[in-house]
Amino acid sequence: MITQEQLSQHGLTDSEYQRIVGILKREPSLTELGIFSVMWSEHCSYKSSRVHLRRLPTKGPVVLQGPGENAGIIDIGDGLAVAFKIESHNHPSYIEPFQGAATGVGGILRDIFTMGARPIAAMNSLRFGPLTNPQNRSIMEGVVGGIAFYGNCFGVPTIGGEVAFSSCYSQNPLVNAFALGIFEKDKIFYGRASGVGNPVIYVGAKTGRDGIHGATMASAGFGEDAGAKRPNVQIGDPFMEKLLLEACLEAMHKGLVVGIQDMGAAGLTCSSCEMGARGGTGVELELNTVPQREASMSAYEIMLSESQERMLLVAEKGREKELHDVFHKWGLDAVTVGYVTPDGLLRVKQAGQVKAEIPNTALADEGPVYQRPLKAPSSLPISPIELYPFLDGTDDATIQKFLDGQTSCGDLLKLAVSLPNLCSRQWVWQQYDHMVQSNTMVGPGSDAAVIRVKGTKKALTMTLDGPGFRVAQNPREGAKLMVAEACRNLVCSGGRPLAATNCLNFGNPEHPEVMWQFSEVVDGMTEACTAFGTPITGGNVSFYNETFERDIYPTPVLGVVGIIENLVHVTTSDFKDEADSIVLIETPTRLIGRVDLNEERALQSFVSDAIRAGMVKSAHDISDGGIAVALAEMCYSTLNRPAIGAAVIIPQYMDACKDLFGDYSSRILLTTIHASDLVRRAERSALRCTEIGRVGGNRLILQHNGQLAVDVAIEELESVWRRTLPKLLS
Amino acid sequence: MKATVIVTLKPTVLDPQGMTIQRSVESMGLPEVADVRQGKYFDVNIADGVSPDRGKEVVQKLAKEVLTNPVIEEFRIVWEPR
Amino acid sequence: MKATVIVTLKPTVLDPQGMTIQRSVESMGLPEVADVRQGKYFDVNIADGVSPDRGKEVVQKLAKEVLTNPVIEEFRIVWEPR
Amino acid sequence: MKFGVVIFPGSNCDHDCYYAVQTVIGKPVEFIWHQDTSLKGFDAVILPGGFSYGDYLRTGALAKFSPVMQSVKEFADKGGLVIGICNGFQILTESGLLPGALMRNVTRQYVCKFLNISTETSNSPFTNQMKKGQVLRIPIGHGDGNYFADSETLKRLNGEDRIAFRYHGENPNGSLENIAGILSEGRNVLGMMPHPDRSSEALLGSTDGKLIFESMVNALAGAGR
Ligand SMILES: Nc1ncnc2c1ncn2[C@@H]1O[C@H](COP(=O)(O)OP(=O)(O)O)[C@@H](O)[C@H]1O
Ligand SMILES: [Mg+2]
Repeated sequence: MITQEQLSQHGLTDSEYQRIVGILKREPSLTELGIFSVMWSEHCSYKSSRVHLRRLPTKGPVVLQGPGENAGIIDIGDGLAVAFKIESHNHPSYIEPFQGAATGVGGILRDIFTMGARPIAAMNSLRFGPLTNPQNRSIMEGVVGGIAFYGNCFGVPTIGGEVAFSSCYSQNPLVNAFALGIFEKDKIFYGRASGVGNPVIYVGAKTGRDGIHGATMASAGFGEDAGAKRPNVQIGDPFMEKLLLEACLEAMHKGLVVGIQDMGAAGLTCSSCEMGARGGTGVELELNTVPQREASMSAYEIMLSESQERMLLVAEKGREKELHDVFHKWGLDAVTVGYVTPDGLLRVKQAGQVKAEIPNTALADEGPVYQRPLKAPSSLPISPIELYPFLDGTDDATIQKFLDGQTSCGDLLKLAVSLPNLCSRQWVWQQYDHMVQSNTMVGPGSDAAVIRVKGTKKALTMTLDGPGFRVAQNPREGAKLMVAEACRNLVCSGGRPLAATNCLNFGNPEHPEVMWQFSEVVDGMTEACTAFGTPITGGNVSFYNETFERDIYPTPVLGVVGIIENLVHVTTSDFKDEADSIVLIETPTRLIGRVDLNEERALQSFVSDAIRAGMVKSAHDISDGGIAVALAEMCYSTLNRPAIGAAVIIPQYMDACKDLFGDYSSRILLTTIHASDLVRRAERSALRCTEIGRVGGNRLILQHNGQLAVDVAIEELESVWRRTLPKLLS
Repeated sequence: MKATVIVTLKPTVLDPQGMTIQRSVESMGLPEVADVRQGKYFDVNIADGVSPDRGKEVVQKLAKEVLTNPVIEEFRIVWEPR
Repeated sequence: MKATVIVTLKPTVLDPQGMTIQRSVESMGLPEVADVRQGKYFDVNIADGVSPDRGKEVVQKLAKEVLTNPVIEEFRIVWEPR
Repeated sequence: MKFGVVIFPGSNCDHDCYYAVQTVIGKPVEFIWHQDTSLKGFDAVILPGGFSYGDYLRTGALAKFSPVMQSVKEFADKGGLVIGICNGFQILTESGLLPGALMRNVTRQYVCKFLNISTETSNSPFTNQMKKGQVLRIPIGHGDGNYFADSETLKRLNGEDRIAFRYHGENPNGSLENIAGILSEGRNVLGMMPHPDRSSEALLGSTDGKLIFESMVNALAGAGR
């Protein structure tokens, strides 16, 4: 007899419980209740988001696999395909930053090699509260350390990502991990249990009482009792995962695998019922055969355990021996824990006794779907810093300096590049191995990362973008900006955007304002992704990002993957040679916090063509911090040269501060020796293109309105820019 | 005044290091080793002239707030006159 | 049969870990802590049925040849009946 | 002339080394599984970077028990060329083929970046294509590269001209005397923390690492291999 208390402990509503009874035509056992509760949790069932996600564009000429599998897959030519996805690990990373972030990386890597792809790149998008708060500092140190620990040991290069700070992320950091893998496009594996009678095989780490109810935890906000939820956190074992990767890929190539799925959230439960549902089959498990780390675990605990580094696969009947040999070679055990059955049921036995019997489709596909109420705010917020998002989360005194016009532009520039939202991220990415696998052409710290594809003339380029502040200002327009900027970043690196993945980090879906934000963001993404021809191939939703009733910014994070057809077109943002001309290209309409998709498209194809025509030496997208900060970034020292200066005349529209630091949409800086040609071409495509200065010297000199606005030694500026994070963090 | 702080993973928390050590010594011919769990060990020296009470207090605080991650670890203090 | 192996850095080898802890301790206002040195701690379980002598031998071998790097570390074994 | 790249459980630069030898240097190369015990037919053995056995316990500490290491010892004793890169260097010190130990970086953080090292001797099968003092731009990626050895050992290494590379400019990990790589007594075993396998192609940022592989090829050719 299930009590009210048990229901609320499992986060199930009365009507959901009635559905369960309706499906089973009887009362569920406690084990069955647990199974339903994780599969019908927000995290696994997408019950609040489904109705909206359906609107996303998911089809396109290059898409081989859209949403619905462990990762999306696109065709990159030469018989090759890439699988990629982004996933959040926000709640675990707040409870135990190091292990939470580490296991987040482990989870997304499993999603990739589950499909048969070898992970060749990782990125991450991070949000923290202001670093003036010691707790935020130690969360950041833990998160970055955990990502490095896992990715470095596993052997995937972490080549990019983003970090931003705002007070809404104190006590609710965001940790979104992206991974991309490559394989031959005819060697894709799916999470399907087919072939009645085929053995169901368990590989990887033993099952312990880890993270039981993790999935339901990820579906509830934090309050006073966050501490009480602590035992949920799992320990990551990247070495075990590396062995799993090699063993799984070897077994796949030997043709021993029929279907395979990682055990992520909701562990054995999720993997078995999803594989059964996708295969239109049943799955019968005998829990006594499941490798266990702790004594006398109940069926409930084994089914809901979230121990890491485990995979479930369905093998060819009769070839178990070969499979066991492959795993044994890698020092792993492969244990037969059940069989594929014809009856469509998930049947869980322990010592022969049936503990649960539920239709797979009821768990995987027939979860509740909610059309939650939406409520638009009476008016959109107007922020005094809407031109300067980088000021978000900084102190009022600093903000005033940018607003009251009392401070010289030179001092403002030094201040700007020292702020956490604009300073160098090297403290973060130098802890990541970003070179392993010897493909990294452009690593962290540029507009977009670039890796060559061995055996071809091609390179892949990728970036993550999530302008939380902009989206909070205007969810629909902010989402469009996000897509535009991500694509602009790829274009600046010489690439052509192909497809996207997304992670939607939002507050409490039971707040109508939050669901309105969610719906607006989906519509904005849909419009922009359609415009740029970058379908959404997958992603993840993280709700309940709130502490003490306070929701975070609506923070979608977009990952876009593009192709560079020829390695010679790889372009970086740093200035190359003395005397090169610096050219500013803008869309005719100047917008703040919004983007004109048609004009943006024109801008991007113009720059793409210029790069392909060999007219561009360096390209840099102007974003937060405006033209002054973008120019400074192009000056800093690189592997190939010391810091180099530039002399520039800032085209003037309004007052100096806005022109120098304002975050206007749709602008790109290029360097070239064909300035006049570029200007002529640009006029033809109705873009504003101006030669604004030249590379050279060791100072950054900006003239504005006939006056000397900035004149600073690059080395000084660069050291200010580099110092901030190392000074704040251990 | 000297103390030793021993920090170990909570008994049910997975210890990949210990597990890996155990597995590889098994293959190198020490099958008798049934189980290894790894922890941290700290020798702490308290400055001379600090009162025993204050010293105990300090080591307690150090162990609890610096040396131990309460989410996954537990500690014990051994007072060694050594 | 259970044993504990404690591995510490030789006194002549400087201990960056310990030093950082030392620093953070001062910054958090525990100046009484004069010095911290970090070592490793291993709980070793010997399979039942192994003779005490063989057990001692095994733990000795484990500590000497696996758990310790003689270039920088030294070890001691504590036999806990626990 | 045949190179071998050993794969330990947890090696993750094995394919990078393989690619550098096969595609960049253009010499025959095969993988060697850590449980194989025969190195017949190989002229040079590469212990690649990575996290053998997860770097658990100590970096390189558990790999030394892999069956292949006994054969590597014998191979080295017979004068075969052995290069250990990063984790490979750690494995060589743990298994006693090279003196000293690699401790945690003084920063206590893993660090991945390009830096400069200076060639301290051209008298070795790994450095015969460089001039003494020649500076190479090459990346590192490790958390335990802090080389330590007692003073006698250091004196010997210096006296016998067995220090192959030192960090030039910044020392990223606190290693004694800025040591980045050392040679065995017989000069046929090299251990180094920096990654020639990540710096042998212009598109990766440097081709300086290639000189090390080319030196090996040159030495083997000279020996009629
Ligand atoms: N925001 C989103 N946009 C598109 N697809 C999504 C989104 N969120 C989730 N999905 C898709 O829903 C499916 C289930 O997601 P998830 O439960 O995270 O998979 P997994 O259990 O493998 O991590 C995946 O195919 C994922 O790509
Ligand atoms: Mg999955």
